[in-house]
Amino acid sequence: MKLVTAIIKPHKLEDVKDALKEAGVHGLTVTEVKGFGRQGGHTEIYRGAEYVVDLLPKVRIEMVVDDFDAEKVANTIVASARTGKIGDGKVWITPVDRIIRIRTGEIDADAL
Amino acid sequence: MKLVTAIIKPHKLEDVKDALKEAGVHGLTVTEVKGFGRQGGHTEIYRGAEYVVDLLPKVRIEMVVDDFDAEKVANTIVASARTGKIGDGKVWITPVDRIIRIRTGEIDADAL
Amino acid sequence: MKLVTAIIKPHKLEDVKDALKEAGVHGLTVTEVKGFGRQGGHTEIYRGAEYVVDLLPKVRIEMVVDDFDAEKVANTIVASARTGKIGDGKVWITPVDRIIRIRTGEIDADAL
Amino acid sequence: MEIDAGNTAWMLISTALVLFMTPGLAFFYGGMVRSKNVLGMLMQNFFAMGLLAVLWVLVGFSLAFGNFGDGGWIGNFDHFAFDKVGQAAVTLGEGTWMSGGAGLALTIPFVLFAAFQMTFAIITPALITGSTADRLKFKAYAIFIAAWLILVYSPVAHWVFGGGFLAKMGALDFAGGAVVHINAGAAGLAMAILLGKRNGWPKEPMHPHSLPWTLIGTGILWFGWAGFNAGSALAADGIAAQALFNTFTAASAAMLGWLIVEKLKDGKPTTLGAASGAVAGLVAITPCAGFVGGVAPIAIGFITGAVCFLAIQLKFKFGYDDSLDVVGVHLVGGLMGSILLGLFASTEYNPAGANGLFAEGGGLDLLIDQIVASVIVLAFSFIMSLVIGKIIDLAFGLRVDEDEEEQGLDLTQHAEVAYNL
Amino acid sequence: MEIDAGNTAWMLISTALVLFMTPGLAFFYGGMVRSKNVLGMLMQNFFAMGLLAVLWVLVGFSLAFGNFGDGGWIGNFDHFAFDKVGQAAVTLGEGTWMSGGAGLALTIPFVLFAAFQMTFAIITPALITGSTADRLKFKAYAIFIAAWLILVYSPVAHWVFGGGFLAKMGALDFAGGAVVHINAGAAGLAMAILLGKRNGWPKEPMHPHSLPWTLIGTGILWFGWAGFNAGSALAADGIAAQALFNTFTAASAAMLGWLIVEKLKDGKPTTLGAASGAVAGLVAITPCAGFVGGVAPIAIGFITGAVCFLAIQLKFKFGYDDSLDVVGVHLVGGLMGSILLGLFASTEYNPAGANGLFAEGGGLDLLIDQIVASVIVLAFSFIMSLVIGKIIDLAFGLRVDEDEEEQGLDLTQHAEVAYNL
Amino acid sequence: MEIDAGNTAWMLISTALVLFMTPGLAFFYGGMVRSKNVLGMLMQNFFAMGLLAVLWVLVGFSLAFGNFGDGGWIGNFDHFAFDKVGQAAVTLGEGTWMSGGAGLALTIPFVLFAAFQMTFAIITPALITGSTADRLKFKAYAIFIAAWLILVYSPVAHWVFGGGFLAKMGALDFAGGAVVHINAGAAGLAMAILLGKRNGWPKEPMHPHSLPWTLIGTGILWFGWAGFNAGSALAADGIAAQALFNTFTAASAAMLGWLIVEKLKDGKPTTLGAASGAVAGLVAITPCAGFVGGVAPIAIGFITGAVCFLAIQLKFKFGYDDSLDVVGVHLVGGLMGSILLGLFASTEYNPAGANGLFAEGGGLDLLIDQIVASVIVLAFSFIMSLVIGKIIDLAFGLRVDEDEEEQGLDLTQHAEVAYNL
Ligand SMILES: Nc1ncnc2c1ncn2[C@@H]1O[C@H](COP(=O)(O)OP(=O)(O)O)[C@@H](O)[C@H]1O
Ligand SMILES: Nc1ncnc2c1ncn2[C@@H]1O[C@H](COP(=O)(O)OP(=O)(O)O)[C@@H](O)[C@H]1O
Ligand SMILES: Nc1ncnc2c1ncn2[C@@H]1O[C@H](COP(=O)(O)OP(=O)(O)O)[C@@H](O)[C@H]1O
Repeated sequence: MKLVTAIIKPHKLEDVKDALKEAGVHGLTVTEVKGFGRQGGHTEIYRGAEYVVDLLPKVRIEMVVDDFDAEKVANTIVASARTGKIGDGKVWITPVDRIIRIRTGEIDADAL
Repeated sequence: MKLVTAIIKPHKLEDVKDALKEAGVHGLTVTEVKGFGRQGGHTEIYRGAEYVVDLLPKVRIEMVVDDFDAEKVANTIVASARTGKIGDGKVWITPVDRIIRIRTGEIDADAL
Repeated sequence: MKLVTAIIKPHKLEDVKDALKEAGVHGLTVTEVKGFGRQGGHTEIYRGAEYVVDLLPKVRIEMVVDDFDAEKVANTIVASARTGKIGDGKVWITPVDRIIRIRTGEIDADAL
Repeated sequence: MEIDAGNTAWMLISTALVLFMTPGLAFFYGGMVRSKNVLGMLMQNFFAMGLLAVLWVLVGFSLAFGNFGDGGWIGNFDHFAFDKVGQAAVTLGEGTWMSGGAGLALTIPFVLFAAFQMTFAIITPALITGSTADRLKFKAYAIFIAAWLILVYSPVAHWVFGGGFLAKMGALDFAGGAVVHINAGAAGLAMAILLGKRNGWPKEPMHPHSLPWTLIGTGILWFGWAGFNAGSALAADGIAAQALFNTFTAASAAMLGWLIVEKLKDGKPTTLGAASGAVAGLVAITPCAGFVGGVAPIAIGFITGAVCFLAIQLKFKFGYDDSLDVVGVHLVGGLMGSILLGLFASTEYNPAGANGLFAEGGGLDLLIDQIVASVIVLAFSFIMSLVIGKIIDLAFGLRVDEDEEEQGLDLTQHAEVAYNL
Repeated sequence: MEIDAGNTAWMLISTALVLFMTPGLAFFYGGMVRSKNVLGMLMQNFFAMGLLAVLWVLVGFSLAFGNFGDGGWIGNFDHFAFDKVGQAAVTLGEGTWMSGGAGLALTIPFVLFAAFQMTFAIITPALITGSTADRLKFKAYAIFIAAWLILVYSPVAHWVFGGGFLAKMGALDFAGGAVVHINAGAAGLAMAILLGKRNGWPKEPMHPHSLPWTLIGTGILWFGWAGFNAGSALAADGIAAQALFNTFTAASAAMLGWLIVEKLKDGKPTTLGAASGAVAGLVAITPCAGFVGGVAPIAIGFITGAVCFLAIQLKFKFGYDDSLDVVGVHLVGGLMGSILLGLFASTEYNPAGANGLFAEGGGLDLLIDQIVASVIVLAFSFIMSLVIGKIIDLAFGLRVDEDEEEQGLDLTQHAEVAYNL
Repeated sequence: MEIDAGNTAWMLISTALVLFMTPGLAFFYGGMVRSKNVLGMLMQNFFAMGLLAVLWVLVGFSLAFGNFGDGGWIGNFDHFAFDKVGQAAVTLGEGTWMSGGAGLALTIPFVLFAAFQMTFAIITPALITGSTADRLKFKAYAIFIAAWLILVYSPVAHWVFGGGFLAKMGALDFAGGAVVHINAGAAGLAMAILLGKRNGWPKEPMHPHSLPWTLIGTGILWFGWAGFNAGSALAADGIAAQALFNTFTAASAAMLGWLIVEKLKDGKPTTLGAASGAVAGLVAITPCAGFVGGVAPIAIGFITGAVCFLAIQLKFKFGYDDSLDVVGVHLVGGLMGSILLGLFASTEYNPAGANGLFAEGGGLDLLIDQIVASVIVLAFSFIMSLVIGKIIDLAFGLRVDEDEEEQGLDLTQHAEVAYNL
């Protein structure tokens, strides 16, 4: 089992979700996060002072998949989340020992 | 060290937390997330158009535990988070190289 | 590649971010979370009843780094996030198989 | 009588002020529920503005204010669909027992009087939503308030405001301590009992999802109550001025009363306590507003604030889930005001009133009348509400099912979510 | 005439009430946009309160109300910078066709009349912001509303409120069905077409970020509309009372009309529907408020609520992105009200009015006048708005660029974020 | 004098409007603080409505308005516990220097005059909460405002509104430029200095947690200010109308003044700037409202808006943490208004006023009086506030400890959290 985690631009979420569904992913979990990176930030004004805000809204997707699916899923995300502009985000893959479906107690491949 | 991550239904959080406390877990971190899965979604109406919202509110719990505790902790979560209805969520276990307590610099088992 | 995850006190975020930038980290992702731990909680009053709230606001930082940087990064966080008071949080390190930059498709060290 | 422009100006704005109170109430309550139920709460209150205004025009007003001054039980259908509710300033109840046969000579257009009363007919049923929060089906709600307006509010309004039997008996109610607050509070109690507890109550914490909404609702209510109470003078005169002063200071004193007891008992004064205390004071001063003066409003407010803080604990003791404390604040506050009026009323401030126990020349008469009237309204509303609620329950079901309750009213009743921040 | 204190009291508060409507509108709209654009929306509305008040004083009032009662097309510069706009109660349009040469004798200070009209001049252009939401540059907005006030609002106000040619023709418009709602609605349509669709519309869901804001905005609008419509009587009299009653009940009935059709078509009544329906009813009753009575406001409201629910679907059919339904609610609602007035108007309720088709002694005359006036205002506003908008587009660009649209107006136009919760 | 119903109607609603301003202020400030302190801010403002109303009735009113027209320093205890504050329309200050011995003949119930003044006594101390935000103990706050009401507000109100020495000297203050704004602003400065800076200020960004709250607060303040300024005419007459017009347009022009300078200096106009500018204009026009006319309110507003934008930078220069700019907006805005009145006042608009430097027949007299009065009030309030604050600090501590400050006032002072979304 592998855990694929992706940080993407918020407005690409729908596209990525659709692409993943098509690629056969049955479940995933989404978190609203803020990202710091090469993209830099934006400026806010408050009482005449300028503040650089370098944490930008991003969306984090995580999904546990079969070992042999991991690369494919990662590529699907890369393809569907890309705008080509700085700040598109990252995808990473980490090992998973075990996954359990709470409802049934099924494990690993059956739990997905 | 292992990292146990669980996605559960929001209203089971108190039960799971209580069960984990009883099982000897001393610390955990909770995130509000949204989940897509077999559970499907619900319909929202806006200006006469219906939208299927397939991301449902879930809660993500993560806790680092001793290797030999991981299974027990996972089972505790499964037992306490189960409602038997679709959408109950998942628990997965991943390896951890090292954990440090920021306050003291203690590591691994001592850091929990 | 390693994934360094840290749970810290919210008001230390700026300090930690600055320290990490100085230590050469180019990207990271931040999540607002709630933590349960030894710190205990606080009391809220509602309609004459007292409720102990044991989930306290924390910030979760995650960043993928080169293997040989992981320890250094973890130590940087520990040093900059410490207040010495209970509830300072944890840092843990987990293995990463692969990381991809969405914008370019670059992988691993090049993707950071 | 001639129309007086000054009085009319005051009643125009008073009518608008009382109308504005229902959105205020929506937010007062809406802030207290969990975020999955906030639209459900707002919708119930706004919908009351839609449905009840129309029903009032069609039949409610006629049932409440027909047969004006008959000393009886109910109006008639003379004003069905606002028939004969014109722009002239009529005299109501001429030749009846009222004011020695002279009746109530309006100095404002009759249609304005009817519109002012309409805003009362909207907010009174809306008050009940606090006790049924988080679990009442929208459809059942709509039917309930429609039936309740006709079968409970209109008759009770007739008894008191329409020159019915309670008015004739000598009970005083300047702006609706009994008609509005005891009435709605008793209905709230009945409905809380009928509906049963919310899943998880009282173990699971069900904290307010946004206290700032509750506070802005409080601000709007406080502001609008100027129209509610001082508008009930039906003129821009000394009594209206007295009522305004009494209203504002009673709210202030009640906030202090609540917060002091809260601080002593729980260690901290809360913002929800400040809001609830102020509302409790506004409730209590409602029946008294045009009949008392001096420091009486401060006494009435302060006592009621303290008592209502203690009263909201009753639900834990008796086990009914009056979710947002309609009983503790409106029923108890309304009772306090109605009864304290029996002590503090003085003809010094309003010759058309009476003297309470503490006033020079006063005795027990008024106090007894006040208690009797309060009990009658309480009992009538409680029983009628139980009956109406039970019938709706049998016919359509009152309560959402468990899954819906967990998902929340917003999604299940209205297919909406409140926030996408 | 003498100043009447009662009438003046009512007009003072009416002026304040209408001013308060613009913040209400800001939140009505602000709740509906996505959270990245909420400050942009609030700012546009509040800024209208800043810029347009000043322009009104300098030149708008004079263009609208100079040459009062001339039966013509435009005012003059007699009141440039509020010249001769004093505290006395003057008679306007004496010696013109108006009221048989007697003109309009104010019983309130002239400066108060001008201030009351100022609040109309602020909210009318602000209404347009609903159709241009999420993509209009702030700078382009500022120039647009300035030009529109002078070139569109002021002349149209003269035609109707200033005793211009539409008034002389016999068209009725009590408080601005044509001047305010058809006018702003047509401009909204023009601007939506000029600007083009928001990126992603209509595929991508663009749900309201906070319906509670929309509901509190609705509450404020409903409250303030008392001043808008009943204030247009310029006195605290029977007609003002009638207008107030009509206003409130039309809003109620329109909410019911909207919700019933929504429930039938979509299966659930929504809170956004309740809010939109109420506003549609308020729009429709605006031209009628002082000219109808009885149950007519309920009929007008109910029909308009149902029709406007259907009308907001038009944009999907025709493909213009009227983001928050200025066309469906204000243009269609304004047309409904103006035309239904041709049916329901009756001199029974206002001798200075006329009889519509359904009134005793009425015929088709008024109906035809109403239709003609509506079409003229619609066409004028639509064409002028297209021209003004196009010129600004060529000179400065109307629309933010794609990146800015994605980031949101709050950050790109004002360097702020709305929430740090 | 007889009670005039029109004037009474206007003063009833004015009193309600000014009362509504304090919730408005609560949200104006509440939106600007961080989300952990929002309840603390709301509570302080609402609590002022509780505590100060009661103190006003007991003793404040008597200290401010006893010895009316004596040209002196302080009232007396004649009206202790609102003694002799009845429903009749009395004449105040008869036989004193005022109006040549004729005094101030009220045409409204005396109790209404006292209630109107009560709302001023509530909001003035509440204004100070902006400078002490995020770090003042609730208990210390409660004691401070109680003491300040009695020892600072009541005497200053006597000097000016009560016919005391500043009024006799010839200084003008229509609705409280000195009594309310300079007074509260100077106290805010004193308290900001006494309390010291918030931890992290000015390095750490402390952005508003919800600008929409600030905007809705602004809307309520703007609306309520109609009652504040036009209500200070104590009648529904030409001067009230003039004051209303002046108030609204000064706010508008000040918004423009602020935004233009902001745009030039920072590159973007902000919504917080629009809100702050409008409030600055409302502050500046307060002393002038019934004494100027024509385009003077626009000039006063515009200049003040621009100046106040620059003034809020002072705190960075001098290093006091006036958290939400009470000094920059209320002290500076109050000074601007009071002094500009010395230029723009004209008896053309109010025969009971005076002529400023720019008016026909005017000279330097008024300007000098205005400056002297401003300085006296500023100095008195600043010193007294320092003394009162210091004593409370020594006795109970003014400031929460570091941990509490980090956790926020909501949790530590009130055991609540604002949002559970
Ligand atoms: N090393 C990292 N670990 C975790 N998240 C990262 C890392 N680097 C970047 N990110 C996330 O990816 C987002 C995009 O990164 P950025 O450097 O701005 O652009 P790009 O991915 O196009 O090079 C960041 O906002 C952050 O959320
Ligand atoms: N493969 C997955 N990886 C990560 N999270 C998942 C995965 N599958 C499901 N989830 C999470 O678990 C939740 C429940 O899953 P779902 O398929 O709806 O029901 P069930 O777990 O009962 O089969 C989802 O909403 C999602 O948050
Ligand atoms: N085993 C764990 N796994 C994951 N997160 C943890 C764990 N233990 C603690 N945390 C996180 O660290 C935070 C601080 O822990 P706590 O025990 O309160 O203090 P300290 O780290 O100083 O011992 C917690 O609020 C929680 O978010």
